[in-house]
Amino acid sequence: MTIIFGVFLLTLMVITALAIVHTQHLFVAVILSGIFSLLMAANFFLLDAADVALTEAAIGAGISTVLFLGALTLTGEAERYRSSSVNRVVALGVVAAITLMVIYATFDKPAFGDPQTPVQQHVAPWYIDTTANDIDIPNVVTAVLASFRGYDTLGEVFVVLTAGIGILFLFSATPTRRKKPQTEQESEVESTAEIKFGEGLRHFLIPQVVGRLLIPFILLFGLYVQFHGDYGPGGGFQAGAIIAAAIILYALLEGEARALRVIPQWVLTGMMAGGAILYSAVGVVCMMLDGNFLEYSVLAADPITGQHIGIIVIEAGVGITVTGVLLSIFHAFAGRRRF
Amino acid sequence: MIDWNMHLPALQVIIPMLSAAFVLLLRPRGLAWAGATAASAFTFAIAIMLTIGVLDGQSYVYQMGNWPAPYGIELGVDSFSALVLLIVSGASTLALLAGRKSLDTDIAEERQPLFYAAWLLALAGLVGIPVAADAFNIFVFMEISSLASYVLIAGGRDRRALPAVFKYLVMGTIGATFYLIGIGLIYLMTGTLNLADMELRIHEVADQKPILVAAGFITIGLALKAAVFPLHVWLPNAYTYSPNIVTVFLAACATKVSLYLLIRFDFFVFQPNLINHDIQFAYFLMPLAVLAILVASGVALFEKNLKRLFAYSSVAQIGYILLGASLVSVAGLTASVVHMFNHGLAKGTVFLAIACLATRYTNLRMDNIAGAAKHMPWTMAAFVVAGLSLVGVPGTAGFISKWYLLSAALEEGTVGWILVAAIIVSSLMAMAYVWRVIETAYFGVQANGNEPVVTNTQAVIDSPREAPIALLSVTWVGALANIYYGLAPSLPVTLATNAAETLMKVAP
Amino acid sequence: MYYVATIATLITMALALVRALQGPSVYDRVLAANMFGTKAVLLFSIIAFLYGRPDFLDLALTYALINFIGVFAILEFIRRRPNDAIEDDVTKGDVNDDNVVGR
Amino acid sequence: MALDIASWVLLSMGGLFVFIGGVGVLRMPDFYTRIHASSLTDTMGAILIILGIMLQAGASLAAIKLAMILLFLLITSPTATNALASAALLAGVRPCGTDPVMSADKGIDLDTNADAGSLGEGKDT
Amino acid sequence: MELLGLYHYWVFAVLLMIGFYAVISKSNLIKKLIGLSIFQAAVFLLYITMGKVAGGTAPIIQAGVENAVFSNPLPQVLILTAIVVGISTMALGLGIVVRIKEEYGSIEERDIQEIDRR
Repeated sequence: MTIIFGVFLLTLMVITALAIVHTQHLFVAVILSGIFSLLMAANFFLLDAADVALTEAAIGAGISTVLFLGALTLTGEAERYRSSSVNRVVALGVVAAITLMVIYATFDKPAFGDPQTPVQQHVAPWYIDTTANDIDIPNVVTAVLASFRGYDTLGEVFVVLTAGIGILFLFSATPTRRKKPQTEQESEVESTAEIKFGEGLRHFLIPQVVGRLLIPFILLFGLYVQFHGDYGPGGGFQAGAIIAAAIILYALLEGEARALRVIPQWVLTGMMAGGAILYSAVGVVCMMLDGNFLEYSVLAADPITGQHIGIIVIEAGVGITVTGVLLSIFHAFAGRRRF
Repeated sequence: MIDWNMHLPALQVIIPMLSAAFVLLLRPRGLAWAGATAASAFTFAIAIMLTIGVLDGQSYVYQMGNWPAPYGIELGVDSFSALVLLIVSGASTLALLAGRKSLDTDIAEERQPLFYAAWLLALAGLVGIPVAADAFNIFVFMEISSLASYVLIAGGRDRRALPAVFKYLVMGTIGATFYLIGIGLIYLMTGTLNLADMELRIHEVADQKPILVAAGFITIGLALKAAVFPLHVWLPNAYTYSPNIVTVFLAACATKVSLYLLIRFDFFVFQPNLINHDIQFAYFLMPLAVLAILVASGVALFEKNLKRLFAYSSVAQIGYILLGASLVSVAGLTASVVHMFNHGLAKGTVFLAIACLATRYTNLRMDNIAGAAKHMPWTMAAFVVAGLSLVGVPGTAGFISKWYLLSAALEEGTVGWILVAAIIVSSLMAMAYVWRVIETAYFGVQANGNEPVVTNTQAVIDSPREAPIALLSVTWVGALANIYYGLAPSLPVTLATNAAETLMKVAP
Repeated sequence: MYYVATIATLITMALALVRALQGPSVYDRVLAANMFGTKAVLLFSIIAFLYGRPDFLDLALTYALINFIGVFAILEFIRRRPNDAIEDDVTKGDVNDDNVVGR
Repeated sequence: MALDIASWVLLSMGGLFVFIGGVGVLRMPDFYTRIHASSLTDTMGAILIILGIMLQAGASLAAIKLAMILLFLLITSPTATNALASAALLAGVRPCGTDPVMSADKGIDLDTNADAGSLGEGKDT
Repeated sequence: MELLGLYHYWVFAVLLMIGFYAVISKSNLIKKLIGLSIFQAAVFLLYITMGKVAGGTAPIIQAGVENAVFSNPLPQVLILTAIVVGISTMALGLGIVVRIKEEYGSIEERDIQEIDRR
């Protein structure tokens, strides 16, 4: 039965994707891609990937919609050209070739859900057994993420950090066009933009009250996801996204400027770097204690305790960096004026 | 006592990565540059130590978190990766040493910590790939290096840098995603991500369709990243409009790392196991390589902008590297790997010399730099040396690799003669475009009198003096290295021969 | 037992999707997206029980939070954009022909 | 057993409400009636379904979480629709039947969009 | 059931195609990025699908499911990483688009090429 639910959701997903590509209104495309992410998350959930579904829901549907909207505010929201017919033919040709390749590959693929495939037989059982014996936390995904493949996760944190650095770097440039004298009309537009700028939804009473009420709970829930990651779905990435979302909510309600006053940019930059440093520091400490890089077992007398300590600390590092980066990116977009 | 020698592969990556996070926090002017340069130099030192170790016959294998190989992530360094590590960290260090003044003019002071942090992250990503022995880990580091290089290129002063970066971002992401699909299909069939383990297990399923498709996806994805003709369209603009010093760094090593990966994947994982893979590989890549060499050299002949000219020349040189690999022989691979090193050296020096020119000439159009040699004799002399090396004149590093390439091609019989002809024709074309620059710089006369003139309206008036001493001396280090490795090529050749023999599974 | 509710939720999601595709105004689409979100929360909670893993309710909770924030982000976006037109069916308009280029 | 039957009834009723809400959103003539369809049966459907699941969960952490989810939906869903409706009203979307402006509005908008557009682009290039 | 199993892979192929088509053919830069995100999402689906075991459950070993069959945790870990990488790329891409808009006044590839040619 669940497989039929899956098929249904997948079909909805294809329809949504087609609509996203078809519509010429970017705002609509963004809303639809929010729905697309959500369908994706539901599918992941049906396919037993609770952690991934949580991430997709928090990052794909939440944060990325916010970022796209932030960008759309600055760029305008209508697509001006249909793709030209030559372009379309070329694109369809390339795409058809690749699709044929992919479909060709589906034959010979092991059947869906077959437990006898190499994927299920070769490495996976080892992870499940070893997690129970050597790490002793219930969530195997967290164990693989943080310990067995902790180096990947370190790299991932640095990818996020790079994105944060990139956005800050890009937006630290003043547009050259601004230096030119403005026409009267333009400056007028600018001044009205300035009045609107940064005041948030302050004049909407009900959202105000409800939002303020909820923010502490969201933060609390974020912390729960952060530290419950060993036991259930969750962990640093998801928690970072949720905490960032709570503060984004604050910024939406109270306005950009006030949110930045509560957590100024230098704190965010510190968080970006700090989380990454914390993570790598754990690895270096392991080296100092005569282990390999990221070998948490040496952190305590008992290897299992060591693993627990290591995983908690690095997850905290991940959470800090992700929060810092996502908020920096959000502020960079939301605080940018239209030019 | 901790055995640091054992930890070298890990330190190689961690040091630039960790220092990137610290550099981000350095506020005062100049400190960020100093920090980045120190970290980069340290990385270079580790690469040298690793190379010495490899030459001593030591093999480096490192298990992250001490988890055994197919389960945890493994790092490994052999001759091939050691050579790439040398190129990457050396290019980064020299570029940083040279580039302080040049970057100060390109990047405003308050943006510098961000910029240098991105630089170190790009370095970390680029050294992370050759060190890694795990397919997915390679993807992660590929993304670090790509994202960071997008940032670096976007630092260019010209606004055309932005569309160039966007194109690079889109094509780079497609390439990386193709790679990811390929890895996914292989994982589906073998159940492992570790390269060595994959190599062992893949032959059981070698004739199955997903593996063939995976080989295709990985080859195309990496070819996109490596700017193999005709997937090179992102490269010329990205190199042209990025800050000059960034061009030095990226031109010397960014595409090399993707090529390294392409060669490693194809030869290490697929070649010994997939039936007829060598023929498919050769038939697919050899025409592309020859086309790349001829077409890109042809475009370079008519290009007006100096940086763009040499960007196209890079596309042609990538063709040479690929051509060597597509011969699927020890000699061909040796040539290809040696050329990676030599091209990095020559092209890095060329772009350093261009950076020297750029400190005095804001506009790098060909007619604008006419007579530059009169004002900047040392710069132009270094340029001549590097240019000759690029062409492959005897006595320079470029000659060595061309020689290896020619002799490898001659082993191939009839096809070999066509290849030889292509190589010779393109060398002549290279001669022509390098000569065009030299001619303009030495004998050219500015349109209105003898003074350099700026066509760009808002630019400052050019002052025809020599480049800053730091930049110039590093340029000369590069030029002398070109001569040194032309006369005593044992280091790259030994490493390359070892690499080729391991890849082709020939007992040394 | 859970199947009836699951199927009803799935069908409603499809209906909401149709509304989101049809428009006609921006607000209809936002409404549909919001409704889609709340239905997804229900779907997640039901499936968590269907699979016998009540721990996965975290997912539903997360989504309820995110959905709320998403709607506010959209509202803020609508408020901020330069002319708050209720239009959005440029899709069918012929505004986007190639001849708009030259200006 | 009685518990199972009760939760079956609740879940089915909830499913019915949810479905009616969906049909309403699709079939109602204008934005405000759609909001009505959406939010009203939305909350009702959510209450019934989650109560149905809660009966199955018994007294456990899951029940508390379900209660949180329900509370959350009951607070946020009306807030969101309220904000949405007020935004729409401020932007000039008229309830259907009061005025034929809506379709006219759209026509005007399309026109303005054609030359000046919401992008404000014409002046920049 | 056999065909329903392959359905996941086909949807992967179709989504890949849709996303890729948008990236290649669309002139609008933001639309390209949206296409890119669909393209990447398709790959996520491929990985997660191959990790699923029929009758299995999520690899979180809790009371009540100690002896159940667990789906493969490794693809899930990889995709967790890939999702975060994807959003990072997307954010950076959006940043570049915003800067392009500021410098060129347009986010259409065609306009930008036009302006650069002048």
